[in-house]
Amino acid sequence: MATRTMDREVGKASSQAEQDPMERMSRAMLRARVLEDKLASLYRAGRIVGGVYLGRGQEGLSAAGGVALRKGDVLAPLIRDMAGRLGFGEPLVDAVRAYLGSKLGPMKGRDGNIHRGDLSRGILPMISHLGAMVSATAGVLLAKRMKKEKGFVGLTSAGDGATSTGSFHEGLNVAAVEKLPLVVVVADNGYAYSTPNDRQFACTDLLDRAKGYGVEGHGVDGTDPEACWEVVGRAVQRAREGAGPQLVVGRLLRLCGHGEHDDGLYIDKKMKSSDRGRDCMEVLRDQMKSRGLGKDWDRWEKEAQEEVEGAVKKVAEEPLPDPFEEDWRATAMVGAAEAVQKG
Amino acid sequence: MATRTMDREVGKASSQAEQDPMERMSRAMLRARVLEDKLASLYRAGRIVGGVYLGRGQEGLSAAGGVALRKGDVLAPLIRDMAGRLGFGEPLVDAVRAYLGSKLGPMKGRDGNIHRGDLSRGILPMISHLGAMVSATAGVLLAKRMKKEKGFVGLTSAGDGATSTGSFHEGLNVAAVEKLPLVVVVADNGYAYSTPNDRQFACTDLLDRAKGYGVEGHGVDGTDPEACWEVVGRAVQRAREGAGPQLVVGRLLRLCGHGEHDDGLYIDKKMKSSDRGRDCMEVLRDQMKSRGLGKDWDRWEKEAQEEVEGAVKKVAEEPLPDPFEEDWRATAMVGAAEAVQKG
Amino acid sequence: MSVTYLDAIRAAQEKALEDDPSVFIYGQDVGKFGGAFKATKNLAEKFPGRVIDSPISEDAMVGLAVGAAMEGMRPVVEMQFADFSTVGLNQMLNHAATTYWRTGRPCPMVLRLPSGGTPGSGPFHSQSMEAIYAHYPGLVVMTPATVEDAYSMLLEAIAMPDPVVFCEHKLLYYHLKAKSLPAEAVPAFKAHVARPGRDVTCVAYSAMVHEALAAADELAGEGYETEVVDLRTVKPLDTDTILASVARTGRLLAVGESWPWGGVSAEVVSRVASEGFELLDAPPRRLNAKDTPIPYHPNLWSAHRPTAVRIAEALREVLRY
Amino acid sequence: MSVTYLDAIRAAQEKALEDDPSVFIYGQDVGKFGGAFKATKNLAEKFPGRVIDSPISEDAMVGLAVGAAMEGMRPVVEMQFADFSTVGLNQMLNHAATTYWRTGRPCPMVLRLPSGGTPGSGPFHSQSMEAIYAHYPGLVVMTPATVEDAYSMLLEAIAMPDPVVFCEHKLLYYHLKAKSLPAEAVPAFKAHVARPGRDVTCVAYSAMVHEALAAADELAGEGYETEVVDLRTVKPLDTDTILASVARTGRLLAVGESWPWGGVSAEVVSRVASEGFELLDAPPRRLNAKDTPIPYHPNLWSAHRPTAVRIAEALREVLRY
Ligand SMILES: Cc1ncc(C[n+]2csc(CCOP(=O)(O)OP(=O)(O)O)c2C)c(N)n1
Ligand SMILES: Cc1ncc(C[n+]2csc(CCOP(=O)(O)OP(=O)(O)O)c2C)c(N)n1
Ligand SMILES: [Mg+2]
Ligand SMILES: [Mg+2]
Repeated sequence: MATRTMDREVGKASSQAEQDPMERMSRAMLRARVLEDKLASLYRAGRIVGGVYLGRGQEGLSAAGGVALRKGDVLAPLIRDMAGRLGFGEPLVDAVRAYLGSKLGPMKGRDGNIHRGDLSRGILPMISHLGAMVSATAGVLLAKRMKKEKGFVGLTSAGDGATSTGSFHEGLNVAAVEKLPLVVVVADNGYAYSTPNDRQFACTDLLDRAKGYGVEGHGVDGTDPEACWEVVGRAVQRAREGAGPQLVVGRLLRLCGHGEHDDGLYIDKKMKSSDRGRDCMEVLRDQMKSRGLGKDWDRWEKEAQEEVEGAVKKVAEEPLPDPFEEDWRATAMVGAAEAVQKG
Repeated sequence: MATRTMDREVGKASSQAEQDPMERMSRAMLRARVLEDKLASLYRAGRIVGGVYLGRGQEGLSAAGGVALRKGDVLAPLIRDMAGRLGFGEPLVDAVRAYLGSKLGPMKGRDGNIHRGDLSRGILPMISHLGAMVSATAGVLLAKRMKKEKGFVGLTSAGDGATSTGSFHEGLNVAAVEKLPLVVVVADNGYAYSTPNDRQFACTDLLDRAKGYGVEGHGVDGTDPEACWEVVGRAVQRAREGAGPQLVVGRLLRLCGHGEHDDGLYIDKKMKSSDRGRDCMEVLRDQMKSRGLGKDWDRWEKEAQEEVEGAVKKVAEEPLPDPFEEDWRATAMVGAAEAVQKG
Repeated sequence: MSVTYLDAIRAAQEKALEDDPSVFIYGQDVGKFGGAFKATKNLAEKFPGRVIDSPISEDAMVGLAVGAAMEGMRPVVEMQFADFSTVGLNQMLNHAATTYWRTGRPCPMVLRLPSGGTPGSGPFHSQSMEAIYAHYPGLVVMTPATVEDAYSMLLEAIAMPDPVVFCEHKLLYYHLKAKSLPAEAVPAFKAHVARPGRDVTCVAYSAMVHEALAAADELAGEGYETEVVDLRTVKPLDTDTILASVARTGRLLAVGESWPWGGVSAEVVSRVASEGFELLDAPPRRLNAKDTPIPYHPNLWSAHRPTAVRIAEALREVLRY
Repeated sequence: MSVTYLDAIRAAQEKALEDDPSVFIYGQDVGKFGGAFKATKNLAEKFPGRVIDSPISEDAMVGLAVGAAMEGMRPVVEMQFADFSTVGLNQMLNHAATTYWRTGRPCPMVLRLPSGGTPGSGPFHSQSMEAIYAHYPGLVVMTPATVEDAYSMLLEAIAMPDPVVFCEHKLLYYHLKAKSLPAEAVPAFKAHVARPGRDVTCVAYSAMVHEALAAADELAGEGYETEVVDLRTVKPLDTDTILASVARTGRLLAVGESWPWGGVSAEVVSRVASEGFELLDAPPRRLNAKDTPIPYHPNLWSAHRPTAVRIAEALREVLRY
């Protein structure tokens, strides 16, 4: 973790970025939105390797987690966490590399896109099986505690659908038993792929589960980035203070299909036009404008566009993975084994 | 299910048995206790095939479930449910056959003891993997509903430890989504094998989980058979009325080791001597005595002893499984396949 | 008019729902949405209450099907991807598969697994899990390679008294086409000689049958006649048909898309070596994917899986002996 | 003084805890209670905070170990029985096993599986799951047969940079004894010729090594010298040692306690048939358990698993050719 240089990555900008979390939120969200818009158009142009799953409409909730974490913390992002990743310090170019299949990407073309991670930066590479990252993140935290590190937090996210997995349940329960500083942010966007909440669970609010796990619960309007920052920030703070696992449930909608192959037409129109269907980017832009930061916002947006275009251009010239250069080894032990057998 | 003859099995006795659930509770509990005491002594004498796991101290909670069910219902018992099985109508001799390895037992020596079941009677044969029976029971209920049966209930039990399994979580959640008439009785005996509650979950009371699943919750003192009857009976009634899944949590202790190989010395002495450590058999005996049924109690006990001794004697002379007579087929399709290939 | 492999799977489910009131479908997004791959498109509308959306709970999905099957229904469970069936595996291996042996009562259910690699789908959306399921007793494991088999075998699977794991290949879903649905079927549990030949036997299944056929074409140009045996069902395995082919050719290559340790190719080679030792004029060989997770990037992926080119190379080696 | 197989497992864990502060033990009842089989007896007292009781959450147990291993620890996870690892399988196959390939960073952890049949333990407390784990890339699968190997291989497993599935045989726990713990070990990943012989090779692993040795004794009385090869590790498989033995004997029987479809015996036979075809003077054979769940009743169980008697019969058939 020692090599992570979050600050350099997040804001090349003023040291003000260090002080104002809403600026960091804004920049992370803008960079995520601009990048994902670009990825969507590259997808339509057939230039993306693999599927494209976007966080559109969920940037506020996601970014809040990334921004609330600091060096030495650990983030286990899920499929809609571009903003959280960028907020935590994942280099934007790594994301582009993953999607364009560059060999220089964090997984070298072996795994891609949403699965990218970088253990040296404290970003866990998700596996697809929903719920699985909860216990893995708990394991990282347990290890840190055993190594006598102090003041660290781990954060992972989940959708409303992922809460139905046994893995989610076991993971959160184990974390609670061990009183680990784990924050689980549930983005309740009303649907798991096409499946609405009422086919996913029967409780009124997923927050009702917190008590049953013996963890602290926090609800938030996921379309309101300032509220997200406040609530997720508080949850991270509580975890850092030693209050054990925190369950945050943000209500929002995803403003896109499940993936870019999906038109999302099944999403209830009434819900879409309700407050839950607000675009958090617009909400934040207005919030920032009302704080007199409208010009900064525009500049950040422009910077994000330049950064994204630059990254895409750069990555487009990078080499692709080459099967003949691959060493096709799934284990690290071959070398060791040879040593033993020769010795 | 049509072949199940619960009434004949449960009470050879008066038609009063039909009316007074506490008599049925008493008889089921007494028969279970007497039988399990016998099994324990047979185990020590080396006459049991496989392990012996007893329900000592949990008979009240278990019996309540069995007695509350009726023909057409389904019971998925767990390892401490001898009383519930007998209360529901499992022939006592089948239990003995399983433990002594008789070929005439319900699983013919292929599987044994606590795993026995009889689908024709609505008793599911448990698999060992904790939590797995919850969704399976839900599946039986879903099937019954699809077949347009009416007024049926399914009941399964779990220990405090089993609530930590992903399978339990997924199963209860699915049942809640489908609003199935499923009663899950959690026997919180403070320990899972040697593991105390505080290493198993972090909530104050497992009942706190009901709300998170969107199901009705019922707490009960598991050492008080009348209370168990009342509460479990009500839960079964609620499920039967269409109120969806019911979670019952009974607090009690197991008054034995995890299995008969285990001395259970890890159980907290204070807990043992507290009200939670009461023997529900004694509680019920006093309850029945105070209702003027002391003599009946003694008679039932004697009848149980005779029944158990008779069954053990009878089964001891039954044939054991013979590998040469086994057809060693794990699937039913061989016949069908041959027909096709010849045809 | 033409019918794709996926159409066939949809049509088989439709017919089963029509013919047998005990059939129902359960899976994530299978209802109104019609499933991630549209294998259940329009079925929810046509059969109200019988095509049911499940939560993301693979263990409970299979467990629920086991219970329903015990109670006389014939559930068809769709996994969104085969790879996710690992989290429902226990209910299949230890519950569904043991029910008949333990109780003498059948557990008729089908687990549909969208299987196999496609470009860009990576380590968790590309797996072929037939070997895992086939190792445990109590399950039938089908791996149809053709549109006709996708249809008739799925109908067979649903009608069968046992739990069936039905491995569909995603790469065939849209591209593989037939003129129409079949009126007749190859007998159950029989392998099929997809292409006759006298020089070498290539045993394959699922998508690999097509790679093998392409390889056979290539070798035909070089004067070798490859007999391609499509296993169709990998458990039970139709050893007779394989041995009969090897008896003709004297040479064997077994191809599998899954990983090299164990699996169908090992089972085939070891049966032939044991039971058909004298039929062999050359060492039997296997070809599988490489022993790493399935790569996401197509450059790596196409080098990871057996392809017509690699199969042709392996066949040449077998012939060269 | 003597040391049992179980003592060796306990001692190896004790030594690992002593030597390496990054080692910790996680599992149900492993703490003060010392584990269901007492494989961690007294370790919690001796290493406070490093021998941790887990909830009944196999998926989370393995998942937690994966995370801890990524963070530089070396967790040893005890499953109460191998059979229950099906519910933690996904984290092992798809998380632990893919980490090195996907990230280039090691995931050093050990999953201890009390495996194999014992009388009366039935379908869910008797399984041998090595084939399931070995099929997926990214895992090392060890199956020690001796007290010495139980000790030295567990130490190796814990020190290894990769996730290791360590299959211990419950039947050996109490009965198998050695004079003392070993000072030296057979090299990692090497099979071991447990008994030399020139007439036939019997490849076995775990408890089956002892059945094979007993069968070899029986055949010795009939004038046949059986070479017994103890695989020790089934993935990676030491093909060289097997081939060298078959080169001497010309005949092969591969024995496995698990089920007959796939598994170690298929892998061994098919490798020898492919790579050592010319060494074989007779068809290579396999012997496994029957293809049903593992029966509870000892009468059935002893007919279900390979025993010395059945191995001897199979060896005679190989020799008779
Ligand atoms: C165990 C498992 N089952 C199924 C899937 C396939 N799948 C991927 S995303 C998804 C929907 C997730 O819904 P939710 O958790 O609500 O997250 P959202 O997509 O709404 O952000 C499904 C079913 C999976 N990844 N893992
Ligand atoms: C998935 C799974 N893991 C582990 C076990 C081994 N096991 C059998 S009973 C038991 C303890 C169960 O505790 P609890 O659920 O509280 O029930 P109790 O024994 O107290 O009645 C354990 C760990 C199992 N059967 N299934
Ligand atoms: Mg969602
Ligand atoms: Mg308990």
